[in-house]
Amino acid sequence: MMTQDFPALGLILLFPALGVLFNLFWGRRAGRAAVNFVGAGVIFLAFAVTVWAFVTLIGLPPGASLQCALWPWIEAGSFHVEFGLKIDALSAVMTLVVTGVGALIHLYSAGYMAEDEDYARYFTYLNLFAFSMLVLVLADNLLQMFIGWEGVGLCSYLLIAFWFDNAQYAYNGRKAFIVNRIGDLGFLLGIFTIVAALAQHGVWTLNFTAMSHHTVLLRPVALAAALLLFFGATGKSAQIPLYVWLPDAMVGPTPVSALIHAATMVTAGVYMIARLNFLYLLAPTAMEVVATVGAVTAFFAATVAIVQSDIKRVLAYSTISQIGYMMLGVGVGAFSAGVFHLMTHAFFKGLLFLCSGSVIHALHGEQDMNRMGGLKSKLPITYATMLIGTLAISAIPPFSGYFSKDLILEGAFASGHTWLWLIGVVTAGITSFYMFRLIFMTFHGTSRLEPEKEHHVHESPPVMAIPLIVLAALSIIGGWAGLPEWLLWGDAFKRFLAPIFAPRGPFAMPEVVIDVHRFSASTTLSLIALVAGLIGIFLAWMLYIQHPELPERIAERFRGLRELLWRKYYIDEIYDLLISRPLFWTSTHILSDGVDHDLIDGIVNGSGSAVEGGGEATRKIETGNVQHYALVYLIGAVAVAGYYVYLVMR
Amino acid sequence: MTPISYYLALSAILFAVGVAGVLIRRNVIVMFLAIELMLNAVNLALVALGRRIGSMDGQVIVFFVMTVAAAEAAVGLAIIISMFRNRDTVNADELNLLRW
Amino acid sequence: MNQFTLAAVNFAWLPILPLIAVTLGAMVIMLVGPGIDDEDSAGLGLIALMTVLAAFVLTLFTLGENTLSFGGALALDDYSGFFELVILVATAVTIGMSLDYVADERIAGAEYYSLILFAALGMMLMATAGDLIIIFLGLETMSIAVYALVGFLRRDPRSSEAALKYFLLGAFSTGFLLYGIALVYGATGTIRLDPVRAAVATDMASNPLLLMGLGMMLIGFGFKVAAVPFHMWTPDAYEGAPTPVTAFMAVGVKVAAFAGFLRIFLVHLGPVSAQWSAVLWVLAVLTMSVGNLIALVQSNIKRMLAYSAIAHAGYIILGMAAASSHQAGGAILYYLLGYSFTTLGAFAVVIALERAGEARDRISDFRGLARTHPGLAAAMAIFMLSLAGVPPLAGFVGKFYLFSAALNAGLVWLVIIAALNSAISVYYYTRVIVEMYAREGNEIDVKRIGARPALLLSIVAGVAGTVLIGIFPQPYMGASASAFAAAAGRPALKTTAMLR
Amino acid sequence: MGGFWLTALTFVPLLGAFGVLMQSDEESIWRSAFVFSLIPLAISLYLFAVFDPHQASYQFVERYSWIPQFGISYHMGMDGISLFLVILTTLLISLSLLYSGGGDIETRPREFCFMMLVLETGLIGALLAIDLFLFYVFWEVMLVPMYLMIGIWGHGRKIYATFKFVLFTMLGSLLMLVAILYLVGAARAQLGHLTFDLPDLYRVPLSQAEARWLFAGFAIAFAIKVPMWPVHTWLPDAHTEAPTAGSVMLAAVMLKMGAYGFLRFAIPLFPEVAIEATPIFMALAVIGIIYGALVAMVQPDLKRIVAYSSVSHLGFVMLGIFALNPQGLDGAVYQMLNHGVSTGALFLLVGMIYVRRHTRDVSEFGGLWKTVPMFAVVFMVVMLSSIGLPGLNGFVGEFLILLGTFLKSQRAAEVAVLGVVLGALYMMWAYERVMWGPITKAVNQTIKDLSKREIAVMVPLIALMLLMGLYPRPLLSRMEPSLNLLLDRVGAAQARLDAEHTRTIAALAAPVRNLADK
Amino acid sequence: MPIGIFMFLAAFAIIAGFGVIMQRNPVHCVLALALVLIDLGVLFMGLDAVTLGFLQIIVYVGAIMVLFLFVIWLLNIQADPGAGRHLGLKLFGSIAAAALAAEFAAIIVHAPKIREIRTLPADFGTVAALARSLFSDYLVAFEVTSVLLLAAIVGAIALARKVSAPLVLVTPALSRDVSTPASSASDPAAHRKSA
Repeated sequence: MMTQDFPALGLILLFPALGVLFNLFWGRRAGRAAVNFVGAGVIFLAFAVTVWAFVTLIGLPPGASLQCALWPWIEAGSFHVEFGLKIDALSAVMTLVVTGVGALIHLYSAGYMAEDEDYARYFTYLNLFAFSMLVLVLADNLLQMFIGWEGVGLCSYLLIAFWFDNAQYAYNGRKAFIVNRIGDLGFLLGIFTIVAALAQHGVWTLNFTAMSHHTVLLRPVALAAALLLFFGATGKSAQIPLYVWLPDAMVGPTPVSALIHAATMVTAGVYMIARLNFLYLLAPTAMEVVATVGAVTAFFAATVAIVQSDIKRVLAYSTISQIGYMMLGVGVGAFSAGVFHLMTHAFFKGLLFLCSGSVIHALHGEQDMNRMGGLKSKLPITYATMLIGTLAISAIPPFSGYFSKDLILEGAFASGHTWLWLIGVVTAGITSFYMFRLIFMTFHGTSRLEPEKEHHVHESPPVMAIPLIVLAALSIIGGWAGLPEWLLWGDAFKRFLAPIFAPRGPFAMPEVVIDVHRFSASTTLSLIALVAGLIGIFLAWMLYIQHPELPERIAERFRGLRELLWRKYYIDEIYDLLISRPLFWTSTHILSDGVDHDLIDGIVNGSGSAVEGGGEATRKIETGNVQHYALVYLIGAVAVAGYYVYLVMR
Repeated sequence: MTPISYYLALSAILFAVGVAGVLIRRNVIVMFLAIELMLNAVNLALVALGRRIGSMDGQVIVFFVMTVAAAEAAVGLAIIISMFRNRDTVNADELNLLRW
Repeated sequence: MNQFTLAAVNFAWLPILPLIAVTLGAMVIMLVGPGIDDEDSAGLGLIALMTVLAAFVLTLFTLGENTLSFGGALALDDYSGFFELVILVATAVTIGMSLDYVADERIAGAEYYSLILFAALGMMLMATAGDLIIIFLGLETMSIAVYALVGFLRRDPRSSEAALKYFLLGAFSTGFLLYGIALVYGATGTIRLDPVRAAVATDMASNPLLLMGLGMMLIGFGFKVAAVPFHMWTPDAYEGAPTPVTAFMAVGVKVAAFAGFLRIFLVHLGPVSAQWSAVLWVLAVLTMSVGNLIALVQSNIKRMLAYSAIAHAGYIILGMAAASSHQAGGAILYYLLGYSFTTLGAFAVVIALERAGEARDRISDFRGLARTHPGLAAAMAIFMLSLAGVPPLAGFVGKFYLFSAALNAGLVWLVIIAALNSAISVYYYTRVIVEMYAREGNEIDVKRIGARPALLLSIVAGVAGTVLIGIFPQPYMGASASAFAAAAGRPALKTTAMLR
Repeated sequence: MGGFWLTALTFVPLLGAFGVLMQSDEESIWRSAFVFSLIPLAISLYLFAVFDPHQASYQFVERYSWIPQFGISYHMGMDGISLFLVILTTLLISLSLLYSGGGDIETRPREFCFMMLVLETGLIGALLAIDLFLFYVFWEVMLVPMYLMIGIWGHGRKIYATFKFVLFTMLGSLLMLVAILYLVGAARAQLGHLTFDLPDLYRVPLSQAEARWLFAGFAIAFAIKVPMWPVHTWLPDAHTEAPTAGSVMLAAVMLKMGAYGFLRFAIPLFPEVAIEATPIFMALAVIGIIYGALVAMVQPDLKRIVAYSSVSHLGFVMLGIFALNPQGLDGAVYQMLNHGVSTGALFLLVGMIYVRRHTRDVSEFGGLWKTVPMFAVVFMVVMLSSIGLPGLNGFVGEFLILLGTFLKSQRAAEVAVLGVVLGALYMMWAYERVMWGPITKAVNQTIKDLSKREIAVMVPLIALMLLMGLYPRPLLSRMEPSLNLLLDRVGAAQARLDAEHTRTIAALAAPVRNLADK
Repeated sequence: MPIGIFMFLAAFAIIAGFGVIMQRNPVHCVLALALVLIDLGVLFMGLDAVTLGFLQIIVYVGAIMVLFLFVIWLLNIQADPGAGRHLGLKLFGSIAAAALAAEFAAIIVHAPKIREIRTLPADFGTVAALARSLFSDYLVAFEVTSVLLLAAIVGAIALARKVSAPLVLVTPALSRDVSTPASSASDPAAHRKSA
């Protein structure tokens, strides 16, 4: 496959980096306008360069890539890693999403943060995030990807805790980082496993392309490595068991939730698996795990979303759920479907978050849907765009979500994972239910606003509205890149990505191919999913428009279930009970007090006082009585003489 | 004739008696006397051993020991007097300002 | 044979000139002293100092000699020269730190300085002795003078108590030493050291008289060098004695005792070293351990230094136990050299703190010294570090040399015990430093050190010695080794003239 | 054997120390001390520039006879391992002096500068000495000023801390002294002459039992210095009570002497034993990593947190060393430097905060970012470096160590990697409690942000963190040849052990085979 | 010396020796020691050390013991005060002393049975023989004793004089001794001085 040097790739990173520096050092002095301009501008510039690269890439034969070698990084013994950037079909899609959606959200932020004093810090973080995410995406090797991987985690941490004077927010930020770090252990160990396996045969590389040429060597460790890396992905992409941080991450500014916790960062896990498809394809069991975890997460998160009343939390659980879909997609081998959903999700979930941000902005920080309602007329643009987003996520054709989710479900079914497919379908229904529940509770019905907020409700300024509109458009048309093969430019997205997922080496299983002959089956499947979605919408309409009193009664009826869902299956509590508390208790009482203070220092001080006590005891011999001295002397003399008597008698 | 070892045995016994005296008497002057007894026991051994070897060295040493004993007696008794002036006692038990 | 001719005796006068000089000096002081008030005794001290200086110079001239004179009674060689020099330096420093002390405490100067010189003479005799009787007499001369010196603080009951204890135990111990000499004499038929070596080199290894004799001598010398369990007098005597005398005891007496001890055991009883090194092994362990352990809990600096002196005796005995190593002798000599300077310096600092009638000898009296008298504190810190064995000071290099000799002789465990002991010792040495530097303390009024040039000089000498001997050990190690070799290397029977 | 650079490097600070003693007013004391500390810094940077990255053996060698009876010489040399530790030392001494002059040290500045410069001499000397005796001398010399620094300018239970520090280290080093002497004795028996010269001693064949004991002697001394679990408890006390500059020097350079000792002495002198002992040391290192992190987590005192974090980080270093492969060793040395920079910076920051508030109790703070944003940002960067965020220096070291460990022992790496999480946990938790949350104490609203001097202190460190994180090549490439030399020794020892193993197996198998033949 | 006489003298010496350490009155102790010394003097003569035997009686009994008596009277010391106390010390002290004696006995029993020289030089033990040794082989030692005695005198005077008394040191006898340091100071004179 051909690669072409494309030094301008460096610019994609350089612009956000400059943005960081500017905002960090001059942000406060330069003033709000300059910060807004620079902060968002650099991302637009990066987007422009990305488009340039994309166009260049399209002009090249399929499977080609652009690269930009930077400088050598870690070298130790035979191990070496170089910094290098690479854009191929996969990273091109991802980069476009990151810079494109990112640019819009930056723009939106300018409006959203218009009243916040810490605008410079905000844009520093945001630019830093864009930079890190781009490092992740553009990395040509696993370790460099890890820089971005941890970098975005850092930015997530900083941005969740952006309003750090709220102790809870600060805690949530740290929680996100720590949970991510736990996942990163898996990532690191995965890297080690790969390096060790390759090193055994004298191959020292972490470069994606180079690694993909050594699938034979990777095969023995493929399962371990794939699972370890996936563990990393569960952290970053908020899958079971490490998803717990994401709902709490919603305390950050809403554009952050849109950018980081919906559109880009959280999908990094999916991207990584797609990137390492050659590895995953070597380990079918690992794929099964990915798919299962994805499906279960999708379902599980969706059920939790049903009962949430915080508008952003609903979206957060829906994000978890949607990423579960993506995992299901890549897990069953439908990589391009997974990535496709990643892209469409970026559009509609970004949109949904921004819309919710718009609502929150309008209501001065109110996030509880129980205190909303009837905003349809007051926030028309927001309502319209959010509805589009909701339809997209509910997989209603022709909105984008339909195409991507459909491909995933098809893949699941086609690869023989009927149960997973079924879960996916049910989840699709639940998804449309809770999403429309959100719409209805927020925009329809009677207003439950607090009176003094009622008057100040206003539609967002253009700087916020424009991104909404653009994203809404993308949410509609974004899916069309994946039109079925029999339609128009049919399945262009998949063809574009195909060389990336082409099977390599003798052991790899091919990406799931949905063949044309099963078109009818495919259509049936689509219909089933669609129906499930529609049922969801209908139920939502029934419950929240027609019979608004019903939810309460159902909740009363199934109080236990509701409590279970409300408490998110008590996962946080279980983690707290099983891990956090024992850890702290052990550290405090056993390690710090017990081992360190009592045991080791006890031995140390004890031997110290033993020596001192020995001194105290021994000094008592020195009674001051001269005859005692003589006696001691004599005893010594008798002993010495005794020794010689012994020598003589021997 | 008496074997030399008998003299040595006598010397050893007297030495031990002197040693015991140092330990069991409280009066420092008597302790000092016991020490003199020890020295004289050694003198006996020296003379006896010298006799056995047939050299005068032993006797010469005894001569020097006597001188030393005299010198020690002078200084020792002076110290005892000085002590007595300070503390009005010659009891070894009461020498207990310095300890530990 | 009814007559004897003086010509038959080998009079080598030149090498004993230092001894004569010291004797003469003592007598001069004794003669002129009575006319001088106790407050003005510094002049006498200067005479003593001059005497020591003269003796020092004379000793330097004798270096390189290697003769037995007076029929083998005196062994004049580099070994004796080395020790004489050390003893003279110790004496000079002692006198130097006495000048003001003696005047302040109203001590009878004439007697004091002459006794110091007499003691020095005894010490030098021990270093020079070629036979057991000279060693004995030297020891007694030194001891009797020091017994008296310890009791010189007439108004202080502690002083006379210390003197009495020291005296009683010393005399007691003399009995043992003498018994040892008698038995060795009985076994070998001679009291001249060279013939003793010749005799024990033949078939004496299991002679009961010899064994018991050397056992008793071990005990006697063990007392003088303060080896546990014969050490009990040490702390009391050190604490009660006038501080310069304490310094003199800690250095002069100890060095002299080791001079005799080493010459008898390492050199002349060397052939039967298997018979005594095990005892020294045990003594070394006991001495180091007990010394360090008790030093740990002392609150009086003089007493602490006394126990520290005991501990250091333990290290030296460790070196002696390594008799089979060719380095042992040189190592011990070197160690003693470094130890002397350091200990003298430490006591000089203690004296610097004292005022007439008020002994500032508690460790807590040093509190905050670094703030009020940084120079004194720094000097004391250097001494303490050297004693603790911190490089590059003399104490460390000495320990290094000793340990290496002991390891050479295969005494691994002994060295490990010694190392552990050193670690313990670090505690109480650093405690002084902590008091001086880390604690805020009583602002003590110390008589200006600049007004006491002799004392200042003593401290400076201590510092210079401690640092120089440590950083440039080469010449001193060479001197130590060759000095010991001079004693050890002399053919056993090169006595020039003997009657009969 | 010409050259005077290393001597100059070592003894200029000592000269400076006495130069400082001459100064009278406080201003000139600080200034002269700082200037004197810049000279060795300049020299070390010059040496870095002219260092030949392809040469594995010692460079700029100087050798003069010192105590010929013992075969002791003044033999100094610099290789890829010591080079960077020396630069770290010179840099941090300068920064510490610069910082301390800004109000951290209020009493007795003359003595303080004196001690710092003497300490520098000891540290540099110990790093450059090739003669074991010379090494030991410097090794002990550096103890004294540090001990006095804690004792004089320390806080709280400083006396206890001083004694603990001194006794722990002295105990170890005295055992090492015994081992050194024994080794030299063995060398004499083998080579026929006394020598303390390291290259000579490398060639001494020892019996297995001897080698084990000697290794233990060295290893205990170095393990205490590192400090490895469970002989680490002197460190939290010493670190906590020491003045800021003291903590910095302790953490940044002094602890490295232990690890350096393993690299320079314990392992190359007794490679067979080192290989044998690997499981023990790896286990202890891993325990140290986890244990240090867990205990750090629950400390109420900021400095104690940092101190225990050192235990954890040095556990990584030891783990890397005993991986005994290029990745592990490179990582270990690199991590030594990282830890110097990061933890040094952390201690400086804690010192800065202490000067302002006279407390280090975490619960006394909260919401500081509002009042001291610059400080908070700097703290953040330093913290991220300390927890090994990729892109900053800590990651390179940790990654290489873990990789090396993984290649050596998968299980050890699997446990050790938990340290990465725990590291983040305690540091971020502390950061959160100090910098974030609401301002609960009114005093915290009025404290001042970083002064110019403090910024000047922190900027080089932060620059280093970035540089070392993104472009480690100049460092790694210079240390690697020297480390490979070490690995060659270890490899040869491994070969010997393998051969022996084969022989043993053959010997054991022989009767069986004979039996079978019959 | 015939064994019977030896046995008698030995028994006497031992009994007197015990007298030294058992008598409660210090004066009696001194007298008991004097008896031992005289007894030993006789034994010396039996060992062909006639001169020494006489010196023993003259110097020791005549000079040193008298000195002790003077001091006891000067200080007016009565019987031993704490006679009944310190039983432990007494017990262990006696046991240890007995053990020491036993060890010596063991050594003496095992000592090689060298025949003593029966034919001694004609002047063995005479004044002349003693003097010849003293002034040739032991010349240095002899001279040292003079210094030793001098030191003892200085020390004794320094300690024994009254605290505030002015220093009076010079006596004619002493000054003569001082002025001739290297010459032979005859020892009876020295003893007299110390007495």
